Amino acid sequence: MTATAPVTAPLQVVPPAQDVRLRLYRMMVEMRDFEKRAYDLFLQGLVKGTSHLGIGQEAVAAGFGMAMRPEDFTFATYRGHNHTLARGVAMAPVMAELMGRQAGLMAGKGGSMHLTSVAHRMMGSYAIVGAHLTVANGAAWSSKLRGTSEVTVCFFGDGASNIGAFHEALNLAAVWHLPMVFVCENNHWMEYTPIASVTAVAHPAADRAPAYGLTPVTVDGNDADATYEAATAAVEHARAGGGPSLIEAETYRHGGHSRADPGTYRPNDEVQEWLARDPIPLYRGRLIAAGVSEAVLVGIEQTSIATVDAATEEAKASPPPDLSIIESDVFTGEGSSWRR
Amino acid sequence: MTATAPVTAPLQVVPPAQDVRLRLYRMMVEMRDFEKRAYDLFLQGLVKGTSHLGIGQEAVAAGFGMAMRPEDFTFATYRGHNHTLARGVAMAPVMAELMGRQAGLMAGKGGSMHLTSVAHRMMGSYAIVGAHLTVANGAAWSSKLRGTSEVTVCFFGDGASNIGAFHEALNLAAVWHLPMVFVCENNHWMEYTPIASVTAVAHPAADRAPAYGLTPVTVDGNDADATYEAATAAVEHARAGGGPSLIEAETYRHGGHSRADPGTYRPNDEVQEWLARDPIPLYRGRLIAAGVSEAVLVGIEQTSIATVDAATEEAKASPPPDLSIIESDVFTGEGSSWRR
Amino acid sequence: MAEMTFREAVARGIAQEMDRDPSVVLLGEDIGAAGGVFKATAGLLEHFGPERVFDTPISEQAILGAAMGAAMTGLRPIAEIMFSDFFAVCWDLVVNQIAKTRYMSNGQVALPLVIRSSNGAGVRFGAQHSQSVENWAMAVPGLKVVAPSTPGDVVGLLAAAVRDPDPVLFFEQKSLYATKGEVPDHEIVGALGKAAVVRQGGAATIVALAAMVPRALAAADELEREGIETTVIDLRSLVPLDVTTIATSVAETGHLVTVEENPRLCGWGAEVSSIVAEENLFDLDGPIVRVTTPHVPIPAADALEDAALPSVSRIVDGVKRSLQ
Amino acid sequence: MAEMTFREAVARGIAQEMDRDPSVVLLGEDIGAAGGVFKATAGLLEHFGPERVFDTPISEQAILGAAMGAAMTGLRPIAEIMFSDFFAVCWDLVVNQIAKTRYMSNGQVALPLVIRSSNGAGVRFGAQHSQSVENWAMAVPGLKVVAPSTPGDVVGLLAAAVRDPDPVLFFEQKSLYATKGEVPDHEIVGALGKAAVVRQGGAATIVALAAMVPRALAAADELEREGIETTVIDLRSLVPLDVTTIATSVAETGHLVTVEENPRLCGWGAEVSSIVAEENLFDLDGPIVRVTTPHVPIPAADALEDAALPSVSRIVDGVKRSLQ
Ligand SMILES: Cc1ncc(C[n+]2csc(CCOP(=O)(O)OP(=O)(O)O)c2C)c(N)n1
Ligand SMILES: Cc1ncc(C[n+]2csc(CCOP(=O)(O)OP(=O)(O)O)c2C)c(N)n1
Ligand SMILES: [Mg+2]
Ligand SMILES: [Mg+2]
Repeated sequence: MTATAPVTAPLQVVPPAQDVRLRLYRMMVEMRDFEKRAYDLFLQGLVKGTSHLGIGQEAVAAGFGMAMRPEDFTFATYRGHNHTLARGVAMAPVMAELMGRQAGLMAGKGGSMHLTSVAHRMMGSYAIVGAHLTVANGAAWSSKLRGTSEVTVCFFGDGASNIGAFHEALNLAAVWHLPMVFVCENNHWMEYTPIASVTAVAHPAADRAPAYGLTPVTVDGNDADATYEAATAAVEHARAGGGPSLIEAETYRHGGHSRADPGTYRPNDEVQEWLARDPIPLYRGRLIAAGVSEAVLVGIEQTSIATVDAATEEAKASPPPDLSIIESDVFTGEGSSWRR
Repeated sequence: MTATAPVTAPLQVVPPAQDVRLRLYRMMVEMRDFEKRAYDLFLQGLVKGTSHLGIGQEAVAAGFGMAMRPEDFTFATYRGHNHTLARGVAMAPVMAELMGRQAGLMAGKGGSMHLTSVAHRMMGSYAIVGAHLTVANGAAWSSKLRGTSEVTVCFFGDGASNIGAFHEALNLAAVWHLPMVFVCENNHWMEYTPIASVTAVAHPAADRAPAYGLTPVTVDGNDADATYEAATAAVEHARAGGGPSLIEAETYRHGGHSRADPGTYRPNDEVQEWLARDPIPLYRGRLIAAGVSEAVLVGIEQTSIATVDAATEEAKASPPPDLSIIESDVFTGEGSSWRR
Repeated sequence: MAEMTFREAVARGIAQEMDRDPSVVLLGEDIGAAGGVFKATAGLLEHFGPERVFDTPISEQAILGAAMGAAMTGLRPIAEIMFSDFFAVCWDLVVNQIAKTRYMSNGQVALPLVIRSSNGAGVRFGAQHSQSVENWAMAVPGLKVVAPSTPGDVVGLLAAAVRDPDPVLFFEQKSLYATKGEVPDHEIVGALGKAAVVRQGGAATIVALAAMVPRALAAADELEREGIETTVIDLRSLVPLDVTTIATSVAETGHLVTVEENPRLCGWGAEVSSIVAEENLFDLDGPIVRVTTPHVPIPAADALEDAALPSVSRIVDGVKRSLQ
Repeated sequence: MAEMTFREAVARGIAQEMDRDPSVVLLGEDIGAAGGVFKATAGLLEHFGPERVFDTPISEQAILGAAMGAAMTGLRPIAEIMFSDFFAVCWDLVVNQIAKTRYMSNGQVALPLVIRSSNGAGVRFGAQHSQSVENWAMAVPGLKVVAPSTPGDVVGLLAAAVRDPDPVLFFEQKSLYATKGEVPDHEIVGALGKAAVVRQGGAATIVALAAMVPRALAAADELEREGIETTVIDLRSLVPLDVTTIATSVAETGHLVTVEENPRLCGWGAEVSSIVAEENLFDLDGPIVRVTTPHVPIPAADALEDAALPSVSRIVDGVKRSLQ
């Protein structure tokens, strides 16, 4: 019934260059600060509805985001704030979207669970578990048919591995040899139920890879060097025409599933074990050990907070959306009109 | 693009007892004669709509049917005539159902694709690919909760292995340790498309078994001794509380997918190779070699034809259904009434 | 008599039936140990044990398949589909299998099962978690469809649904979970297909369902202040549909307004309207007005969501239009 | 001008658009090498090659996901769902993803795609292969819904659907595949949302769709023999809905009858009826009659199926009832 032990990634043979590592660190710190602020705003009643934080899972979003080129496509779940920021989307419109403001990334029509920024090739966050794996295939198929070298990366949770759409998507991607990277963020819980209690295999994604003719890959999802390395390999494999990959990144969410859920259903020692492996202090320590100065890191951290502060103010300053948009964009150029 | 070579079952260590073998032969012959007649009646315009024949696949239906106890449950697909007969359902109501007559097994309301005889624990034939795997689980779950030793056997095609419901059903059966036997009749074609061209693995079912913590099992689906042995092992494993099995029986349909489809899209040498391995002459030869007299076999064959003839006449004698039943049995005891 | 919330009433209603009938079992995602994401099944695992309450993987087709197969073979399962939007991932089990199997088998197969689901908007969950889909079910022969508006009706209609021999889809409007009402302490068993006249008035008939019932009542209050007395009917059940209660009221008032959360096209309001336009046309003294959400997905932002749903003032306007 | 079957018109319409626009691609089960189970895509693989015509596994969610993702990124896919009953296994992709993504993204994402599907009864395929589900789609905001009744309209409306910037569900009534009609040789492009008045008469307005159009015309012939002249409107498109044409005709005739293959509850006939009951009530001189299949699954036997569907005589009766 308890979650399986994480697979430790092999020690890096060649660590990423220092500028890459600093960017990875910056990304993770910004994600963390952004989401901590979102949580505060939720408690203050300024973020309405629901929101699903990826606190603890930043090394996955950062490692993959860093390995992608601007022309590549991202598909994410409702737990998609970090993946959105990883593509370079500015914080203010994301924060404003969480707050239901006019300046929101989708002007408030989508909400936290559906962050989308086509300009950044962040092709959407999807809230029906599993569905977007099939949609991501479509982008990859299109890339292939259009003769481009774009790669599509699709993130999903451990729980998604048991829904039918997962199976259909993986098989089609393999048969059509699509430039796809499927990334299962195995945080060991699907809402309030441990994945191990409802899954026939220990590694919900990796143990299914052979069912699609794919190689099982697990990676330490709390180690940004490891995720970056695995991401680079899979993304470039896809770009080179090698077909899809399925990667299982073992990680953990520090908080609850959504909103104010305290996550108390999880065994305390499990939580403590994972908190001790928080990807951000872990990476910070590694950078210091590699000779990065404390001042550089503090600089990153201070800039991050300032960025989040500014984004928060900008979002707060935005009014609620104009009600006229309720009936816009159901159809192209025709609003919601269904009659002639 | 061509279908994978069938896996040859290991030579029987202990062949079934002679009376079992004779019953297996009788079942196969009756199935074949029944379906050949159904096809004739289709060409005569007496079987309306569609029907999907299992000619060539009888050794699967017979081997499993023989291994089941009366209390066990069967779930089948639209290609379910043989599985229905294998549970002891009389031919006449099945034929009458194909012909849309009052005496039909479901009085004409279901048709060829939905044969059901709850009295024989033939729990239905289902025409949406994959769905019934999940329903079969429910019967097995119920057997377990009710503390019985009933086993559920669910038949499906190779093509069904790529639909989401397959994945969900297999995982749940494994997690809940259900008394289920999933039988994939791999006839190498899904309608007009070869399964190998749309599937990421060579054995669409067996190669997926490990994804559900199950052992891959393939069996020569044209050898009734082999299917009976595999069936007995899996059914008794389930009955003993050993949980589900997934068996891939390699076989071939001699004719087209449905109705008057001549099946000409298939490579001729592939068809010839499989016709040469027709399960019925194959088994007949084996029985003769084992010392069964020609007269006994001819007796079985003549009785079979006589039974089919009688069933045909009985079905033909039945009038069309009374139109009043159109509005019965949407709801229990209330017909189709949706208003108060 | 105890005051309880709508969500507590769900657990109370299920417990009543599980106590009575050992063949009633529960399954769904996060319904056991966690007591459900809306806490509507809180305490049931503790009380009835893991032999009768089952947490499932995220496999909605497998959930409904298990419920169906179990119902075919002697159990009375209550399955949860966490949000009614997720019916879309298991719609085949609902419409092609569960709804049709009794009919196709010519009555050989009975399917006494209940599928509960949180339905509707109002909690800022966005377009994929806020739909009202009860009319998807209404359109499919073979399904009974229920949507209570009060804690008392939750208990009574759940009992009726569990005891019914046919599949019942039980919609719990999620904006109602926190609302409260009095529920008698003894066993309660309601009846499917009986609407409740929750307010009497001669000027017009307002027909509403689930979360629209309190809104219709608020609109009736407002209309009363302007001297317009209306009848409010809480439909409670779409299949069976209590056509008699509606027709009787329209014969008295001559005016009909339907109020539903559904988007504009093909909702149950259209069905009710067209029944009256076919069977009671000459009772009408004015147009039949449907108040609905516009034909749009539900937007996430609070300001947008509130403005999209039928409001008290839109209902008031609708009644006035019907009185033209 | 050439005479061709409805099924040939499908292939002709697709070929016209594939010839014109290289971003149009096809996918579905058995559509390529086999030319489709109804032979409605025969010859397209040969003509356009495997770079544009794709046979898929039996994975309807994967099919529609692929179509959606491709439409988001520059292609114009035409996906086939072999039987419209199978929409139930991929309904999530249709209603939660394809229908809502443009809206949720505030217009960032465009989804120019077409989903074709064989729809309806009449060929003795039983309850899981005979449903008319066009109103399932009509009820969901974000989808356009088309169902032609003639080979000429097949070509024109397919072209319009492919060129439309939004998702279009294109229903091909399977009992029409073998029917024939004249189709001009030059490029044809129709318009979504324009009904066709296919017969003029002052006594009543009959609104029909797809396979019910020829039946409505046959009923009109029969009524004419009794001296009752009717207007028959071929709706052709449910979204957008040509309310203007219906309302104009009802204003002239004062009587409305809808004819649909759908089971009784919540079909498009209810929507049309309730629009008229809201917007044109005082034009009516009699009840609005809906002729539908009863609220039952479609039975398999030929005798039962024929009796369940709206027949010419039931349409005739319906018109007479509307004239009361
Ligand atoms: C089809 C479907 N079923 C159920 C849900 C409700 N739900 C939302 S998130 C979630 C848990 C998902 O777990 P996992 O895939 O591990 O992702 P995580 O939330 O851990 O990131 C569930 C059950 C849903 N959104 N969609
Ligand atoms: C969900 C679904 N998709 C498509 C079909 C149409 N269809 C009916 S049978 C069939 C082929 C099935 O192949 P397989 O599973 O190998 O079974 P076989 O017919 O060979 O016995 C298809 C595609 C269907 N009935 N259901
Ligand atoms: Mg998880
Ligand atoms: Mg096959």
